[in-house]
Amino acid sequence: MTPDLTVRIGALTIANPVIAASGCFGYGVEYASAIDLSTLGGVAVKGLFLQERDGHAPPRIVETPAGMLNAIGLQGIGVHRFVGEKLPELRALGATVIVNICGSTLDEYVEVARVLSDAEGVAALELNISCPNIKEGGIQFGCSLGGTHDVVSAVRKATTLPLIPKLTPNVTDPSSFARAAEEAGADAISLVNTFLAMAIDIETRLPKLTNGMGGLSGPAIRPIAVRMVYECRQVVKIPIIGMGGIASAEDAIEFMIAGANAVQVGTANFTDPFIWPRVIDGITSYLQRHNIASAADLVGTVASRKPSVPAKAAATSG
Amino acid sequence: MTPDLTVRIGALTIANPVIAASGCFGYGVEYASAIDLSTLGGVAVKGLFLQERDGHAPPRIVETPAGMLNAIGLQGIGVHRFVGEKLPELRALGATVIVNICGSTLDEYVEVARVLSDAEGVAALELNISCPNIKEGGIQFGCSLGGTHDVVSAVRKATTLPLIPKLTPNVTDPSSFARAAEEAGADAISLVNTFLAMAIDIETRLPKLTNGMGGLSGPAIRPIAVRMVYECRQVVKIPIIGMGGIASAEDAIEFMIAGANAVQVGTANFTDPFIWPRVIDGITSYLQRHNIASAADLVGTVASRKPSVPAKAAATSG
Amino acid sequence: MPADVDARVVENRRLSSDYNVLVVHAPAIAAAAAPGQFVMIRTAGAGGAPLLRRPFSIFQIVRDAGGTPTGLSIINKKIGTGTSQIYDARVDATLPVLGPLGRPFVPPASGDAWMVAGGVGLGPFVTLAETLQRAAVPSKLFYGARTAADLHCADLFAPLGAELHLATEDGSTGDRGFITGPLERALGQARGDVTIYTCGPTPMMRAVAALAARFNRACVVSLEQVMGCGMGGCYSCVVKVRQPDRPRFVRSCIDGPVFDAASVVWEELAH
Amino acid sequence: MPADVDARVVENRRLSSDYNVLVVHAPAIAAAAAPGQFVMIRTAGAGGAPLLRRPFSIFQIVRDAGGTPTGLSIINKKIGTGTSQIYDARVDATLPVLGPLGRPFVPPASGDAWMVAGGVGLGPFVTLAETLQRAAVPSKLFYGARTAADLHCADLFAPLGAELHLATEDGSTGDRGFITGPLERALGQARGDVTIYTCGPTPMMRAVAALAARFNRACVVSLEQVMGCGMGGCYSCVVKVRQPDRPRFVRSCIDGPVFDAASVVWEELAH
Ligand SMILES: Cc1cc2nc3c(=O)[nH]c(=O)nc-3n(C[C@H](O)[C@H](O)[C@H](O)COP(=O)(O)OP(=O)(O)OC[C@H]3O[C@@H](n4cnc5c(N)ncnc54)[C@H](O)[C@@H]3O)c2cc1C
Ligand SMILES: Cc1cc2nc3c(=O)[nH]c(=O)nc-3n(C[C@H](O)[C@H](O)[C@H](O)COP(=O)(O)OP(=O)(O)OC[C@H]3O[C@@H](n4cnc5c(N)ncnc54)[C@H](O)[C@@H]3O)c2cc1C
Ligand SMILES: Cc1cc2nc3c(=O)[nH]c(=O)nc-3n(C[C@H](O)[C@H](O)[C@H](O)COP(=O)(O)O)c2cc1C
Ligand SMILES: Cc1cc2nc3c(=O)[nH]c(=O)nc-3n(C[C@H](O)[C@H](O)[C@H](O)COP(=O)(O)O)c2cc1C
Ligand code: FES
Ligand code: FES
Repeated sequence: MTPDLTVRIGALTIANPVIAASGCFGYGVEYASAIDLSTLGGVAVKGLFLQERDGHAPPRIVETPAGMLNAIGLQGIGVHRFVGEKLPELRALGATVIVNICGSTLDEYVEVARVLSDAEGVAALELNISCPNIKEGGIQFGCSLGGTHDVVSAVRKATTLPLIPKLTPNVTDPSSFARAAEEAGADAISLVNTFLAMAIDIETRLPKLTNGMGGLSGPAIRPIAVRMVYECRQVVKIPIIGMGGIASAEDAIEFMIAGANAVQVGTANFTDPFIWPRVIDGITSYLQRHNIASAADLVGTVASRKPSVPAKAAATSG
Repeated sequence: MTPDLTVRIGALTIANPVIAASGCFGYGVEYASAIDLSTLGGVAVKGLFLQERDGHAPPRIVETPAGMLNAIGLQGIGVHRFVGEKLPELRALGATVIVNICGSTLDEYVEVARVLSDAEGVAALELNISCPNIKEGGIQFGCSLGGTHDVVSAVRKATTLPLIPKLTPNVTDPSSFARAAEEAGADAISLVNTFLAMAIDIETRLPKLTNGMGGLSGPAIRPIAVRMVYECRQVVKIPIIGMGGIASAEDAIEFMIAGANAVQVGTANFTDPFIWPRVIDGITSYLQRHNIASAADLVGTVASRKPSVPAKAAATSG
Repeated sequence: MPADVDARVVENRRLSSDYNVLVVHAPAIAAAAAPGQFVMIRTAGAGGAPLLRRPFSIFQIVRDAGGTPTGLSIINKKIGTGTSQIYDARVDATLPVLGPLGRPFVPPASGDAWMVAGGVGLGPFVTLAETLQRAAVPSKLFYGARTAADLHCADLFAPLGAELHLATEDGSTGDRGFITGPLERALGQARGDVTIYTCGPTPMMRAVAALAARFNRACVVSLEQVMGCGMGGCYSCVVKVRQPDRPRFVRSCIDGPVFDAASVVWEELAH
Repeated sequence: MPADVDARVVENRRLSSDYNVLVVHAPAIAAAAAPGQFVMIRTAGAGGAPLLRRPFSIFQIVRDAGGTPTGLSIINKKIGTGTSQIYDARVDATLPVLGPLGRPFVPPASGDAWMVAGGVGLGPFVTLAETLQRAAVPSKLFYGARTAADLHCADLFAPLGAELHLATEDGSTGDRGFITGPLERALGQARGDVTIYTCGPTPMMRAVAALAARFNRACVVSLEQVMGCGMGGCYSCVVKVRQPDRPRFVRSCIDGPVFDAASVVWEELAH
C-alpha cells in the first residue's frame, strides 16, 4: 500500500510534504534542468518585493560549524518581472509555486499580494515577515505580535490565496507569533527563518559578511527549529511547515513527528541539489515500514516521556 | 613584551580571560589531576541550589550537528556541602572560584548568595537566571526583564561579591536583559547559556532526552552567541563574559573582538580537557603578533563595514 | 592523572564485519593503566565530527621487547558513527586518546575471580585476567555471544590461566543459550569464595547480578553509559546507586564504570 | 543538465607542497563538459565538514583508449579547509562531484586567442586550448607565477599548439616580473584580431582587462567568487556587471564564471 503523502494547506492540496525553501532555490527555474519541479510538494521562490532590489554587497555568505550565515539582502527582480518572466515557465514545468513575499511597508505587502493574486499559477503566498526597512520605526513586523497580526490581517483581506506567514526564530516565544498569525487568518505558518548571527575575521577584525550580521541556517540549527515547531504545534490548529537544517528524510520525519505537516529544505539543496527524491521516497518508505497510512497521521505524534519539570525552564538549566 | 591578560570584574581581577564554564567542569576538583586550576582565569562550578538536587533521569545528553543537547537538571550537592567539601580543596588548588547559583525562588537565590558570601574563597557569583521551578508562575526570572531586575537587585543587596548574572539566549533581545542586569547592580554579565532545543528518535518517536527538551551548546551556536555578545556590548559598560562554542584561541579572540572582556569554555572541555593552555597562550601570541598591549585593548574592537541596512532586520531576510 | 595522547594507529585487526581490535601507540596511557579502566577517543581524529569522544575499555596493554608499555588496544563493535570510524580507522592515522580513566577493577581479597562477558563486554577482562594471574587468583571466564563467530579473542585467556566457559545462543560453540546457564551451574557447584566481575549488555549484567545475589556472591559490574566527557565534568553518565541514606545518581565515569552490582538501581539505567 | 556523481578518486598527483592534480572517475560530467566550465565538489566526501561544496575548474578531460570521456581532473591549490582536503584526498575515496556548471568559454569568431593565467588560474585553459586547437584558432598562453617551481603543467600546452610565454616574479623562468609585462609587449606588436581569455588572482585579471581595453582587444575573464551552490539557488556569488540601463549584481555561477571583462565593475568584486 502506498501511503498518502498529500498535505492540505487551506484550499490547496500539495502532492507531498517536501517543499524547496525560499532563497535556496532561486526562482525554481534554475533547477529545472536537474530536477522535475512537478515532483516537489512545492517551490517557494526567492523573496519578492514590489520593485527590483540589488541586495547587499558580497561577501554574502560564510560557513560556520554545521551551518552557514547569509546576508543576501533579498536581491530580487520584483514581483512584476517575476509574474512576467518566471511564472509562465514555472507553470509550464508543473511547479506548485509558493511565492515568498516581502514589503517595506504594510501597503507594499498588500500590493505584492494583490499582484500575485491576479496572476495565473500562484499556489500560495508565504509572507516573509522578517524583512528589512520596515515602516514601524525599524521594528520588524515579525518581532512584534501586533505587527504580525496587522500584516497578516491586511494581506488576508487582499487575497484568497492560501496565506503562510513565515516566522522568525529570533523571539522569546515563537508559538505566540504562531497564534497571532492564526488569529489573523493565516492558512498555515512556516518556520524557522534564519537565526541572526555574526562571524568576525580575527585578522582584520571585520565582520566576515559585508552586511555585518547574517542569518544562520543548516544542520546546526535543527534541534532549535524542531523545538519551535513542537511548541507551535501545541498552540495552533493550522498546518505548520517546518524547516531548519533538514538534510535527509530522517530529518524531515523528525520535524513531522514534532508537529510539522510539511517541511522545507533550504541549505541542504546547496550541498545536494538532487536531494528531493531521496527525501520524498524516504518518507514513503518510513510510513510503509511503520504501517502509517498517510503523512498526516505522523504529524505531531511525538510520544511523551514524563515531563516532570517544565521543559523550557529545565532545559537551559544545565 | 608580554601582553597584560588580566581582566577586572568589579573588585576582582582575574589572571587571564579564560574561564571554565559552569556545568562543564564539575566542581573543578575533578580536573585537578589534569590541569593546574590556578592557571585558569577562573573556574565556574556547576550550578548550586540551597539543597541537594537529583537532576533528571538519563539519557541526559545527545549529540547534534556540531553541538550537543543537555538536560542534566542541575544535579548538585547543595551550597552547604559545596562550602564544606569542595571549596577548601579549590582554595588549596589556587582556583579563582566563581560559583554559579540557582534558586527556585527569589529568597533561595538570596540565601545561596549569603551562604557563599560568608564562606572563604569565593571570588564571584554567577547568577544562573534560567533555572527551573521558579515561583513567579513558571515564568523564568531570566525571560522577564522585571524578573531579571528583581533577582539581581535582591542578590546585590545580599552580597558584596562580584555579581555576574548569566543571560539566556532564548529571548528576542538579550541586550535589554543585559541593560536590566546592569541597572540592577550587576558587576558583569555572562552569556550565552544554552539554546532550548529538542531531538526526537524517529523510530520510537520519543524525545532523545528523558526530559523532552534540552539546551544546545557547542560550535553550532557560536555565530549566534557572538552576535548576542556584540549586541550587549553596544548597550552596557560592565564587563561581558562571552561563551558559546568556543573551542580554540581564535574563537575566544572572536568573542573578545565582538565585545567580551573574558570568555568561558564549556563543551570544548569535554572533547579536549587540556585545551586551557592552548587558548590562553593563543591569546597571548595573537596579542603579541598584533602589537596589542593588553587583552582589554582588544575588547569590542570589531571594525565596521558600512551597515547600510539595520543589521537585525536585514540579516534574517535572506 | 590522565594524559591526552595524539595516538598513532599501529594496527587495525578486523575480526568480523562489525568487530575489530585497534592498536594505538600511547605509552603514557599504557604505563598508567589499571585493569578495567577506559579511554575516551576522538574517533574522527582532531576536529572532526562527531564532536564528543567515545569511551572504550582498555583491552590489551602493548609492550616492547623490554616489557615497557608502548600502547594499548581496544576491542570495538560497530554500532553507530563513532564505532564505525574506529572500525574504519587507517593505520598511521592519529586519534586523540584520553586516559586512563575511571575506577579500576580490584582483585578479590580472597577466593576465586569469575569474569562474565557478553559480546564486546569482553573489553575490560584481558587486563583483569593478567592482574589476577600475577596475583595468583584462580580465575574463570564465562563468555557468551549469539554465535561461535562472535566469540572473539577467547584464546587470549587460557595463557592467562583463566578457565574458559563458552555459550552461544545458537549452540554453535559451548552451551546453547545464554552465558548465565553455565554460570548458574558453576555457582551451584562452587565451594569457596567467588567474586564475579561482569561486563556486557545490560540485561545480561542484570541477570548475572541477580544470580550472584541468589548465590550470595560478591558481584562487580562495569557499566557502559553514554559519556560526554569521561572526567566528571558533565554529569551525563549517571547511574543510580543505593547509598546509606538513599539512592543517588553518581557519575559512572569517575565513580565507576565499576560498581558493586548490589548497589545499582537497575530499573533506572539509561542503557 | 548537470549530474551529481559519486566520483572515485583515480589519481592524486602532488605537484608541490600546495598544488596537486586530482583525477576522478565521472563519465557523465566529462562527456558533457565544455571549456571553462566548473564542478562543485564536496571535498570532505558525503556528509563531512565543511558543509558546502567548493568550485573547481575542469582542468582536463580523461578519455579511455577509444576516446570516450571517463573522468576529469582538477588542478588544486591548498588555501583553506576544502582545498586541503582535495590535496589530501586518497585514491579510491569517493567525492560527490556536481557538474558541469557555468557558462563556458566561446572560441573567438575570428582571429587569435591569447590565454593569460596566474597560478591556479590555469584551471580552465587546458580545455580551452583543446577547443582552440580543434577549431584551428592560433593560440598563446601567458602564464605567470611567483617562481619557476610554481609554474605547473605548462608542458601540457605546447602539444595543444599554444605558444608559451612565461613570467616569474623572481625571474627564475621566463620574464622577471608579472605576466602583464610580456602580454603588454605582445599586444604592442599584434597585428590581427586577438581575443584575450584570463583567469587568476583578481589584481592580475584587472590589470589584464585594463591592458586589453588600452589596446582595444576583446577580453573575457573567468571570475572565482565564493559560491554556495553553483546552480543559481543562493545569490551568494554575485558580481556587479554593467547592463544597458545600470550595473547589477548577477550570479557568477550561472551568468558566469565567464564574463566580458569590460562589463565587470572591478571595484565591487568581493575577492
Ligand atoms: C566505560 C565504557 C567502556 C566501553 N568499552 C567499549 C569497548 O571496549 N568496545 C566497544 O565497542 N564499546 C565500548 N563501549 C561502548 C561504546 O562507547 C559505544 O558503543 C559508543 O560510544 C557508541 O558510539 P557510536 O558513535 O558508534 O554510536 P552513536 O552513533 O552515538 O549511537 C548509536 C546508537 O547506539 C546507542 N548507544 C550509544 N552508546 C551506547 C552505550 N554505551 N550503550 C548502549 N547504547 C548506546 C545510541 O543511543 C544510538 O541509538 C564502552 C562504553 C563505556 C561507557
Ligand atoms: C568557478 C571557480 C573555479 C575555480 N577553480 C579553481 C581551480 O581550478 N583550482 C583551485 O585551486 N581553486 C579554484 N577555485 C577557487 C576555489 O574554489 C577556492 O580556493 C576554494 O573554494 C577555497 O576553499 P577552502 O575550503 O580551501 O578555503 P576556505 O577555508 O573556505 O577559505 C580560506 C580563505 O580563502 C578565502 N577564499 C575562499 N574562496 C576564495 C576565492 N574563490 N577567492 C579568493 N579567496 C577565497 C576565504 O575567504 C578564506 O579567507 C575556483 C573558484 C571558482 C568560483
Ligand atoms: C552538560 C552541560 C551542563 C551545564 N550546566 C550549567 C549550569 O549548571 N549552570 C549554567 O549556568 N550553565 C550550564 N551550562 C551552560 C554552559 O555553562 C554554557 O553556557 C553553554 O554550554 C555554552 O557554552 P559552550 O558552547 O562552550 O558549552 C551547561 C552546559 C552543558 C553542556
Ligand atoms: C542563502 C539563503 C537565502 C534565503 N533567502 C530567503 C528568502 O528570500 N526568504 C525567506 O523567507 N527565507 C530565506 N531564507 C531562509 C530559508 O528559506 C530557511 O528558512 C532557512 O535557511 C532555514 O532552513 P535550512 O536550514 O534548510 O536552510 C534564506 C536562506 C538562505 C540560506
Ligand atoms: S561523562 Fe561527563 S561526568 Fe561522566
Ligand atoms: S553560487 Fe549560489 S547562486 Fe551562484
